[in-house]
Amino acid sequence: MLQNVIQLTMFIVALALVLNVWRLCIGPSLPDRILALDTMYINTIALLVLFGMHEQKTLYFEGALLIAVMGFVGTVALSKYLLRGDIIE
Amino acid sequence: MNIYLEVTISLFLLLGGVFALIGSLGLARLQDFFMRLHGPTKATTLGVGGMIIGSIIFFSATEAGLSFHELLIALFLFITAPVSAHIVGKAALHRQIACEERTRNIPWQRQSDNSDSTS
Amino acid sequence: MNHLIIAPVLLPLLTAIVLLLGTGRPPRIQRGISFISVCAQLAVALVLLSIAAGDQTLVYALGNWAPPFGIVLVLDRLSALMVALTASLAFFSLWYAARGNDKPTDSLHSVMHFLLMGVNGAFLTGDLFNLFVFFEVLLIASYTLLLHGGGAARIKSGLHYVLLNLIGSSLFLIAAALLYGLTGTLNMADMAVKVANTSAEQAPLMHAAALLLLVVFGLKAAMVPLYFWLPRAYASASAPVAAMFCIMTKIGIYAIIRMYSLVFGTEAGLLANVASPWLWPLALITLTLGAAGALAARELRLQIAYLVVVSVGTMLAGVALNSVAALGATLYYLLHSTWVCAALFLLADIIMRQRGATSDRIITGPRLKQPVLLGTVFFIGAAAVIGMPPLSGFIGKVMLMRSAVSDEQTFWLWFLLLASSIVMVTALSRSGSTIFWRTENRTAKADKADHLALAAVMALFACTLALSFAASPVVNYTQATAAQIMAPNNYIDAVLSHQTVEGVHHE
Amino acid sequence: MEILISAVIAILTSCGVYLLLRGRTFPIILGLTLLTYAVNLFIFMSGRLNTSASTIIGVGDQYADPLPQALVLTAIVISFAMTAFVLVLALRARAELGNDHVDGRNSIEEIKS
Amino acid sequence: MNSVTYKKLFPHKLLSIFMLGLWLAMSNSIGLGQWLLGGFLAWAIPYFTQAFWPQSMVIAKPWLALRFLLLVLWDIVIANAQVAVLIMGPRQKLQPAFMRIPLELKQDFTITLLANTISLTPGTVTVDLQMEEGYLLVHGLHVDDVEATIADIKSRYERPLKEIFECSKT
Amino acid sequence: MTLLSIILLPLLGALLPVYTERFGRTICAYSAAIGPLCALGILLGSSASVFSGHIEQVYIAWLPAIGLDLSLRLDGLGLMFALLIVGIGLLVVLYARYYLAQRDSLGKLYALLQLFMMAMLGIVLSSNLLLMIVFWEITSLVSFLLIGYWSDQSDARKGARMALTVTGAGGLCLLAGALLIERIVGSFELDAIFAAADQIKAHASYPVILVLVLLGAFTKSAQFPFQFWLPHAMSAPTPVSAYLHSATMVKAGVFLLARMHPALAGTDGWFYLVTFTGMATLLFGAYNALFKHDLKGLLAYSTISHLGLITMLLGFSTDLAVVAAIFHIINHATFKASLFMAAGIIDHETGTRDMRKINGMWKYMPHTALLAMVAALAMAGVPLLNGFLSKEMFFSEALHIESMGMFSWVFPLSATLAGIFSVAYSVRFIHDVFFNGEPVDLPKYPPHEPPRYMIVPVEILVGLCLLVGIVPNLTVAPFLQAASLAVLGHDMPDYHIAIWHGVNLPLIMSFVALAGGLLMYRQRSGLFAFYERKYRHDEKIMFESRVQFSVRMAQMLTDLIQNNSLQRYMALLIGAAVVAIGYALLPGIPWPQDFALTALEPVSLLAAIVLTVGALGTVLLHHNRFAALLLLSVVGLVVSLIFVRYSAPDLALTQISVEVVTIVLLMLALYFLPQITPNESGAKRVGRDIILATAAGLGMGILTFAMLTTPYQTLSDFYLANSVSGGGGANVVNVILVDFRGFDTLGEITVLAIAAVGIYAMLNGLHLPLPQADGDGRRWDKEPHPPILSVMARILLPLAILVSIFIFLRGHNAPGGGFIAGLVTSVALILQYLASGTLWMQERLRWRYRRVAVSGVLIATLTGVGSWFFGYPFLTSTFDHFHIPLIGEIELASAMIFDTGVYITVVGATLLILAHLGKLAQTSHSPRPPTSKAFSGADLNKGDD
Ligand code: NA
Ligand code: NA
Repeated sequence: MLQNVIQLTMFIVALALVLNVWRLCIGPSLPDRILALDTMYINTIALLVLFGMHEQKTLYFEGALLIAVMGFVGTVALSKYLLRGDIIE
Repeated sequence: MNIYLEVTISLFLLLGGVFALIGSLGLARLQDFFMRLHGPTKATTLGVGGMIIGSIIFFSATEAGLSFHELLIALFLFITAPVSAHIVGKAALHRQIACEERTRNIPWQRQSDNSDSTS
Repeated sequence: MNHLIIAPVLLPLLTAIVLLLGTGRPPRIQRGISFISVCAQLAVALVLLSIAAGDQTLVYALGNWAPPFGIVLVLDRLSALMVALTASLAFFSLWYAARGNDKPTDSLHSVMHFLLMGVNGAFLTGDLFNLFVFFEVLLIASYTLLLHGGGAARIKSGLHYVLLNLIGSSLFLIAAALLYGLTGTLNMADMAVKVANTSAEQAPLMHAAALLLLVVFGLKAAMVPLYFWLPRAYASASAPVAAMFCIMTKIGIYAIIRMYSLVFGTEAGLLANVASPWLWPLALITLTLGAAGALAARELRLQIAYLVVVSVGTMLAGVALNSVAALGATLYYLLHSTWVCAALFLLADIIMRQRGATSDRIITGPRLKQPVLLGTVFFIGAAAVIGMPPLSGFIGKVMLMRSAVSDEQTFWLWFLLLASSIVMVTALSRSGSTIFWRTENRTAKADKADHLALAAVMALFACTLALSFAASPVVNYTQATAAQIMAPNNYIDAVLSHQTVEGVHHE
Repeated sequence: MEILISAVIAILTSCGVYLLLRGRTFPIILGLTLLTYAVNLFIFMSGRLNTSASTIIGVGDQYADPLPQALVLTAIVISFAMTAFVLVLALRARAELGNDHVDGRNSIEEIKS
Repeated sequence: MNSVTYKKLFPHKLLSIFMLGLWLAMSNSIGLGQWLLGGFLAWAIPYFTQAFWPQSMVIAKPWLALRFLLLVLWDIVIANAQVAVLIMGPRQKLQPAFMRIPLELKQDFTITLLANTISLTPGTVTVDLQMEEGYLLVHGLHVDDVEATIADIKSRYERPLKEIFECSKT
Repeated sequence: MTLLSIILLPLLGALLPVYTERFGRTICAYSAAIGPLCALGILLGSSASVFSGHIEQVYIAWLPAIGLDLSLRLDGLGLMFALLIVGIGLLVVLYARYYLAQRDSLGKLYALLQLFMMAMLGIVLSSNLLLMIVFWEITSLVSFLLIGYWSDQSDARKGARMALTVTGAGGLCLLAGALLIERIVGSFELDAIFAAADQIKAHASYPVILVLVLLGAFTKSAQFPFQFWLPHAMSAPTPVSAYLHSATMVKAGVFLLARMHPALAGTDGWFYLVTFTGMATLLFGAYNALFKHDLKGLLAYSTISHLGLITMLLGFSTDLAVVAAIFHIINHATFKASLFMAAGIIDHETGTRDMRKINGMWKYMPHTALLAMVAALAMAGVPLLNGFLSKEMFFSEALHIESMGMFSWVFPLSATLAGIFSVAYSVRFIHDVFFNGEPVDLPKYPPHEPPRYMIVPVEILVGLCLLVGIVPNLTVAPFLQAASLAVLGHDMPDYHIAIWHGVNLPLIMSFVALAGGLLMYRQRSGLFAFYERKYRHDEKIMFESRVQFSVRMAQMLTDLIQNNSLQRYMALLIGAAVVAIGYALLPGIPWPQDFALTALEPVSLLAAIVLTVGALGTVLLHHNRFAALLLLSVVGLVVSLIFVRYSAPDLALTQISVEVVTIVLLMLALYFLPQITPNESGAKRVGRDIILATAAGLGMGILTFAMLTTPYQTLSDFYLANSVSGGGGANVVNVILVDFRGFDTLGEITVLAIAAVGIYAMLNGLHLPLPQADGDGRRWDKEPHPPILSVMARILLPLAILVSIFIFLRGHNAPGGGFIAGLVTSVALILQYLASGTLWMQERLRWRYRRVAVSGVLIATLTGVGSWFFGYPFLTSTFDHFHIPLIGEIELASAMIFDTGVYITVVGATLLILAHLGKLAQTSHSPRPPTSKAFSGADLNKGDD
């Protein structure tokens, strides 16, 4: 059962990703797109966590952790670009 | 793994998945940026949190001993999610992105409808 | 186990590191370190050359992992020759650069040594992916060197050069991955064995990989239709860099020779000689377009750059002929064209400095400060590069012409070689007579050329003269090299039977 | 899945190549990045599709081919270095040539005049 | 060892403890080796990065802090459900509003904590902080009464934070 | 060795004058003469043995591999030519001493002349055809310098180029011919070639060989239609003309004909080609010579005509014709050299060479006049002078050729006609210069006799004309005999050189020529007018315009192909790759036969859709650069998911970290670039690009699919088996990186370090306009460092570093390693830059990133070098397990040190790139007033300046 639930949840999260990318494409504003991307990062983390359970391996933990860190930095940089242009001042 | 554990994990996972989907749905269907900002910031983050709890239980049950390291991911997420939301929101504010008309106290329209202003 | 084989890679690497860590030291010290290192590299290269002349193929297993599992360096006649050529070129380029052509000093010298590391690594490695890595090392160094000194022309041509080569690197990766995906190995000797046993189903994929590699190496070698980056890039590079770059096209040629003799050579079964049908016509077109470009050039350095293209066409034609005689001739010609073109680039720099604002444009300009001396040197260089007797270019061309076998080969090769020669005569006599003879009634305000810089140029030309008058030993070496290349089994046996040092990695 | 992966690589390549053929530095760099993804996936695929495997000894009982992975890692690092370089070069070109066209000309301007 | 050198040697005790816990969690092991290594890192990293984070935070009331933490977690979970309903419900019914929340807090760190808390708890996101004018700009997804919401936030989150971090000494 | 010294002596002589020039002109001349004098001595010394039929030979190996050796021979032909070359050369040395103006460098002239002499001697003494070609081309090269001696004159430069191009091209044809001969004979040695003469003539490629060799000879000897370079070579100083166009350069061609006579002559092809070329040249030269107003022009065309005569004789190929040809070579050399010298004297003394100005010189310089007149009469073929003798032989041979059947009369007829013209121009030379009234407008007036010694060479040569003309048997006979022997290969035919053979047809032809010539000269005014009308084209202009035309064509071609458009170059490169794949897969794409495809997973399908949207979105939105950047990130994210899906967590980690760093980098750059990509591709371009892109994608897709479905055998079992036991790590990918293939990694971090160094250099002094507003014209936010961000970033720093250390330490056994750890550290520090700014960071982090990066490479390298001390190859790793009480087992591996090097390099390089790029705004200037529209779409229309 658990495997099926995991697969189902993965599918749900993947669906969420599709919704995110849709928002990313249509925008309309740049902050919208950044937000969509940030959400994608978070959903990807979910996907990795689920995948680890699916494979019964803890190998994907570092990946998820890193996506959390990197997604944050990416979002900050992108937003700062809209605010200041010069992201490192 | 016993069935109760499996059900617990499944619940956490499904709940998390639903929250994640709702967050993304909000992002997809709400009308203006600032409204859309709420979905991912909370629902999605919480959704991932739920899945992580599920994962912790799962690995603690399958591997020898407790497995807490996924908690770290949740920690990072909960630290960073509000900051991300803040900085994106700030950018949107700066760009004065069109809001739904019914939004009250739109900062860059302060001059026109000061009546409703707080403070 | 002879650690000397890896010295051509490590010496320049450590030199570059030392130079960068010593940033801020006076240029004198930086130049000194750089020059001592390049002398040491030259000495090492000559020792390696003499070792390789013993017809023994030496293998150096990095990390003590036996081939085909680890990366190997392989020293045979060909790699030794190329390493020695590189060292000699570096010696003269850095000598010239050290006479004030190297500002900012630290970055030029260090990156030049990085380049040497990459070039030597590419020549020595026996591993396809490692070849890619060294290609990247030398490319990134070459990008930096090309832009050395700045200015719009360099930036523009540099942008083209960099972007094209980035695509080239991607293609290399695709080809290497494909070959790995089919043969399951990256060791070139091992790959040769596997390729030779390819099944008919796999052959088309292998063929695709082989031709992709040809595109990659063709881009490096500046073969038509991939030569576009070369003329402007060489013409705009600073003199010591342009001189050093004369080895760059040869890396492509080396890779073509190595790959299409060892892995896709005559003994490659279904994939035997897959490159030859392409190489031959493309080489001849390269030759033709290079000659046309030399005639058309409006600047001296651009003209020399097109002469490089001509030499590329000539060498590729020799490779395409695919015989010991032709390959021997090609290797001889390779030495010749590298030295001569490098010397001409350095000379062009001296000329250009004396002409002031007229620079190297082939128009009337002020009289040179040392017209007779520079004119004489230019004349000899021009005669050599055209292939006028008794200089090395002539010897190389005659050897190459003699190696044509079929009537069709003979006709096209001879016709185009001779026609391009006469076009080059016309082109260089025009540029030479304009620059040295058709002068304004005033002498340039510039200083005389630096004695030692001039000496570097003359010494480089002296190498060409030595190549002409002491041709016999060189020809013997290149012919023996060609024979070794055409019998790849020696190489394969040497690599695959290599014994690692006992004691480590053995349980 | 083989077809899907092939299609993904094909799409990445096509998009990358199309952008590479643009005239301005920035889209070209985007194209280069896309092409790099395609190439990295291609190298990766030279180890074939390995699900439920790992390259860590002791984890699981199936092992994927680790070599292509190591090659991709090297390729990623190198292409990162190259991207950084070409990006700064693009800036330098913008400064020296006055615009961001790869040939140093502003074609709209040329068409107008 | 005087207090200055002590403070220099152990700049963020709380952080150090937190990091040790993190290390053990990350390595998924509580062997002695991990304690030693984690302990070393928990000391060394704050020590070497202290220039980046000069002012140390001091928790005046640890129990209050714990209570606050649980409160926030509770709020996150419960109110998230509300937001979920809001998102899924009819869009036209939502009544969004911007709110300026005047700040009593003075320190960067506590203001940041407040802002983040506001963002994490449902229905509100901090979109701007104006230090000079001393207010947070918050966007609410569905706000019936702006003034009431502001007051609620101030009492529910700002006050405890002020007590935990800023009301200690000085 | 004496033979070699004959060639080398002038070469030594070439160096001396350059040195001795400073000691005065006379010493310079003496020093120049030493070499040739010695050579002359040696030659004369050897002549006796040559006369006796002995051929002296020398062989020194140079390049036996291709048959190019120093193989020399001194036979009769060589001796005769060598004597002419050295003898006349010596006279020219003496003459030039007085001819050359003070401002011209005598040393340079002597050096070049002697270099030329060396090359000429090489040609005539070579016993190896390839060696002869070597010297042959050297004469072309040196003549270029000699003709261009007065390089400030346009005529000299153009004449020099023309001569070089024509004779150089001929030399290359000759080379091709020689190589073909060698293919048949197997050697370049003349003896071998002569021995294989029949074989050559019977060979299928004989016609080609013949044409190629003749092209060499004809261009050099200025045969029609290649004659045009010679008159323009007259812009050389007269000593040069006297030397090159009497005895040496132009004679090389006829020498070649004589030399190759045994190997190639005797066929119809030879007869027709050589004879008629010679005949055409003979008539063409003679006709034109009459009408030249330039003294040297007249002599030049006369030279062409006489070369035609010699060629024609060699074409006849009869024994006596060959003898006559050789004889005329000698005669022409003597009288033409003296005439050139006389012309030079007149030019020297009057300042002009225009015969319309020069009149009545008899009065001013009777001595010179007398000598010139004698020489001119020799040229006209007047009895008692040497020219007469060989011309009589020519007439006689022309009468004897009957191989043309009923058309054989053309030979005597053309010979007589040429004789008439020859007499006419010789008479003109005498009458128009020395008589014909008073000089007109001379630049130097009054002219007088030249310095005494300047005229000595003329005297000697004219003396020779007379001596040979009067007592041929006492003077030239032995030389002639020896030379003929060398050419014919057998003893001289029975012939008799005499002034008086009785009244025969040749004598009558001579008288017709004499009378006709005089008559023609009387009627010159009408002829001149006719000539002026009919014949006005200048070969120099034609040649130059042809060269110009080919240069323009080359430029058009080059500009057409090489249009400096990167878009085209890219398209070609990608097109080449597509063609490569397409061509290889043409015979059939290997579809899987019995391969079980893996099942399609829904989640993967969704991920693929996301990736596709991302990729296509990047393309479709690429005009909006920032949006494209966001979509690109999506692609990167999905790619890392693919890595995860297919069991490559290390790759996913790397991909995701590099991705973010790259995005940050792209944004740092984008700030300074236009925010919008203009829509500048036309529909055609877009169509082409779409086709190319589709083809490339299709190719890659097919390759991927074919590869995925092809079984393969890999080395990887070895890595899996040895990773723990041999490399000490469970993470095989990491062990490959730091151990099995650590050398790759060393190269890779070197690339990173070099990139950092290069970027550092590029950023140095880079000034970019600072945009004051974003793409929509909005001013930037006033707050550079949002406090919430700064606070959180600082909290995250220690945590992130903790994570990076964790990833580093675990890397050998779990996903991670030095590279990823380095990126995490860098990103943590970059976050500080983002949140708090460069200045803030500079106060806290005083690293010099370039040094850091380089140090990392150094550490990695030294780790590798360390294994030498244990007797192992570079980069051999070692590891061991240590058991420590209470803690347990600890593994220490040298590879960890290597990985530390990687870590440090990554941190240093990444931070260098990002931090320095971030600092760019501080170092850049702001050239524009901060208007809100400053850096927006308008930027593209206005162009930046
Ligand atoms: Na006259
Ligand atoms: Na900045």
